[in-house]
Amino acid sequence: MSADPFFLLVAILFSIGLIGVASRKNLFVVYMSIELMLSSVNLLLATLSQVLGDANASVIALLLIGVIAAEAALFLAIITHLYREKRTLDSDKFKNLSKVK
Amino acid sequence: MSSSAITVVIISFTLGTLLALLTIPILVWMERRVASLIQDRIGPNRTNIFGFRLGGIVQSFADVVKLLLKEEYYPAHITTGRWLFMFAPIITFVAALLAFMAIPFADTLNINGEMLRVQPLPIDFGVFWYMAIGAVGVLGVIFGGWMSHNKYALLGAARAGSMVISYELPLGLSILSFIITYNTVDFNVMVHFQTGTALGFLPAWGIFIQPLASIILIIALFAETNRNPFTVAEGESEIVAGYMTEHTAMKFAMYFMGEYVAMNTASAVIITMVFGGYQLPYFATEDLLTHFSTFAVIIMIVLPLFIYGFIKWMQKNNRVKETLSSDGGRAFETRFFTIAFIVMGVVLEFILLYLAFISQSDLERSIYIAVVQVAIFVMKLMLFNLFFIIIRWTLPRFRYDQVQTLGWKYLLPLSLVNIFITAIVVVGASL
Amino acid sequence: MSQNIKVTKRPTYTLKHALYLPAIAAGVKVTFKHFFKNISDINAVATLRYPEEQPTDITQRYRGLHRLTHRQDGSVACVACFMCATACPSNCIFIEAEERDDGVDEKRPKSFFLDTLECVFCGYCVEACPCDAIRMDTGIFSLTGNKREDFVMDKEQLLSHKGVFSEELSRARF
Amino acid sequence: MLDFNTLETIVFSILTLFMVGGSLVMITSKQTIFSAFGFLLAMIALGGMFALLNNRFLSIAQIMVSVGAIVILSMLTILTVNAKEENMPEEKNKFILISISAIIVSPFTFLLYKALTTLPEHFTKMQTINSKVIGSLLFSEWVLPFEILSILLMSAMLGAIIIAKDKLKGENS
Repeated sequence: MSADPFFLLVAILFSIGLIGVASRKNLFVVYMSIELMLSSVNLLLATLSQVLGDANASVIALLLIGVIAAEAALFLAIITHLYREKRTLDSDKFKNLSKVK
Repeated sequence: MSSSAITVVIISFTLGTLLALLTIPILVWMERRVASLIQDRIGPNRTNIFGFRLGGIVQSFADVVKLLLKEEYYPAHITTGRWLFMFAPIITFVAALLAFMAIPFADTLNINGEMLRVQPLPIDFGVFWYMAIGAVGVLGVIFGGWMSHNKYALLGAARAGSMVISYELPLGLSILSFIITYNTVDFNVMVHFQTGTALGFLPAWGIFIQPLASIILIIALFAETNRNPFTVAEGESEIVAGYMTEHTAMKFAMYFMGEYVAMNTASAVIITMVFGGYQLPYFATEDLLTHFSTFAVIIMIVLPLFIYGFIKWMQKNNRVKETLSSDGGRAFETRFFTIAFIVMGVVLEFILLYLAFISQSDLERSIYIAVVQVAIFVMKLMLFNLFFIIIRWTLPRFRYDQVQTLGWKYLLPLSLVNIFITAIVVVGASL
Repeated sequence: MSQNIKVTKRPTYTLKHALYLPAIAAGVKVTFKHFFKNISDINAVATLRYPEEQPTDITQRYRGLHRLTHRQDGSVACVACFMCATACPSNCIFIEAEERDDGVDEKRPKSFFLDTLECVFCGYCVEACPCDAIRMDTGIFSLTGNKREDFVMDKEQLLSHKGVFSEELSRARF
Repeated sequence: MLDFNTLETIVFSILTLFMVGGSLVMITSKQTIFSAFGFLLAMIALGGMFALLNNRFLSIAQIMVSVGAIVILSMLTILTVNAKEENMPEEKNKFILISISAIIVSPFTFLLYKALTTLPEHFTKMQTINSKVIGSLLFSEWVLPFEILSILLMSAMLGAIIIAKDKLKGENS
């Protein structure tokens, strides 16, 4: 079985995640898109582990799942906090650090 | 794959599906009859097919038919996403059904040198499978609760979700201490570990080796399956019917049946991990195979006694009071089943005679042992389901904050302490 | 004085209570005892097997279906005073009065309808009746029908019901 | 060139359909709950993809962590935040934005794909990577990253609690 389709899938998933981050304003969708990008990297690692016949990549993928979990916890906490501050899920409203108001 | 392997896989898959699906009406019937008997009532016993009422089991089938034929009704305020509203109960049901599929029903069959697992999904990481799939079921609850656009449903869904998060931890940690003790993630090997004796006189079941972890496991599984005393997600005294408030007809039935399948799965997991699975206490499969004749003779003596007792019980109880004129066909049913049981007993006796004294084939004997083990498994499963039901009709419901307190403040530290003790003992024993 | 006061010790919250499990075991023991007792002899359960077994504990004060009583001469005892219809909380009694010209009394009901689907069986009509014309002593507790009209009792139906406890006729002194 | 096993091809196509479809639902739908559903589909299909790659342990870990923990946690947060219609962002020209960014991103996708295909194209041998291999590697060569990960998880947990907590009672001012 060729590994090509897997690589194509990885590229497409990563791009979809990127599009989601770039074009949506809903904080939850942004968060999920980032998760999706991380997961596509995970799929790439698993594919490489099979392609190269090396279990080390699988271990990295396993660790990455842990990192994704940590990231999810933090991101969700931040979303809850932001929503409590301004009562909105619009990412454009949180510009406290930018010069252009 | 040889033909025997395919046969075993098909048979065990059919067995798993039947055990998961066919126990639903039986469990619903058990729930209603046991509840009524506990409360000094009788319970449903009128529905019949040609006079056969089977103690009232027919009522459950009638209920399912009723729910199937009901109108598919959607509340008018659910405008977008009806498909998800309808799909949510299916997630719960399918997840509970899939989680059941990793349970071994009998010991590994040795057919002409091939080791075949009697397990619907022949996987060797059943514990992980259960933990992974079992948690998916709550997603259906959350989706259904959210899509209802209803305060009570939303509250029920939030309660179910937070309860799963808080009880997944003690569950996982107690399972971890079992994994450390048994040194495996394979259900089948776990059952093998539990054959034989501990301390000389007890069967080496998990509950005697790991009492604290067993209790935490049982409590956490009660909470996972939303059974009493943890029914806060559908606490009808506070939030109408919780997440299933807006669900009607077959959608409700899916939630309802999913709950019973989840309960069945939880019982199966508890039996496999804590109560020795499909094994008879004290006896391993190899012992039964080597002393097959003795075992067969013992069964030949016990079986008629059991059938005699059952027939006596049926004749005493499957009748109406003397004061009543009509018995509604109960006498005929009793006669029919008496004859049927006697014929069944005779046939089984002849099969046992053949296996014990005439045939010397190892294959037939091991298949017979597997059948006996499946029977033992089903008996243990039903006993533990009965325990679930009796607990439901004994205890009142916990308040929601008490549930969370119990999970986070007591079970989590206890299971952590148990892991430390287990690790110290296991490492100390290996030194 | 203090010797009459019995001091009971308050139960202390011990480890046994904190564990919950002994209490759960005690509860399971109680339920299991009931379960086992009933499963070993189902006919000892006191439940009434209703359609075959009829209730025997319907007392004189049981409020069953209504009836209209008769006078000594067999005519209707009701004088169409509308007391029952006024007292009725669910407005289920509909009376139309007419003049009575046989010299026995002045008024009688031309029609007397009682909608048992609306009736709440409170018995206020019986209390209100000045001449003991309506009673609820028939002992009929189950009322069935195929359509809504079956449940609206007219005068003839109400007169045809028999009382099962006390005397048949009205006790009012006319 | 293509030496696909038929069954594997079918499974791969179905899983791809679920993953791409789920992620498209995720980035296009208006309501957050449908996004979460699409995300759930993509995650489950990813677990299936790991199983297709003969990596059972990773597959189970994916289902257990991504679906059993992350998606449920996200759903729970969506439930507790419970944003009303007026609190959601206005995205009138959502689809225009999505298509513009898709056009911008597509060369990058192609580039990524080309870069990845310079790697070995074929699976050397489809061996099953079982939990034993992963476990022994994790606790021998990768033990330091593993420990660092546990510290990361710990700090993430504490950080999440501190961020999401209401203001402390002392500092009401």
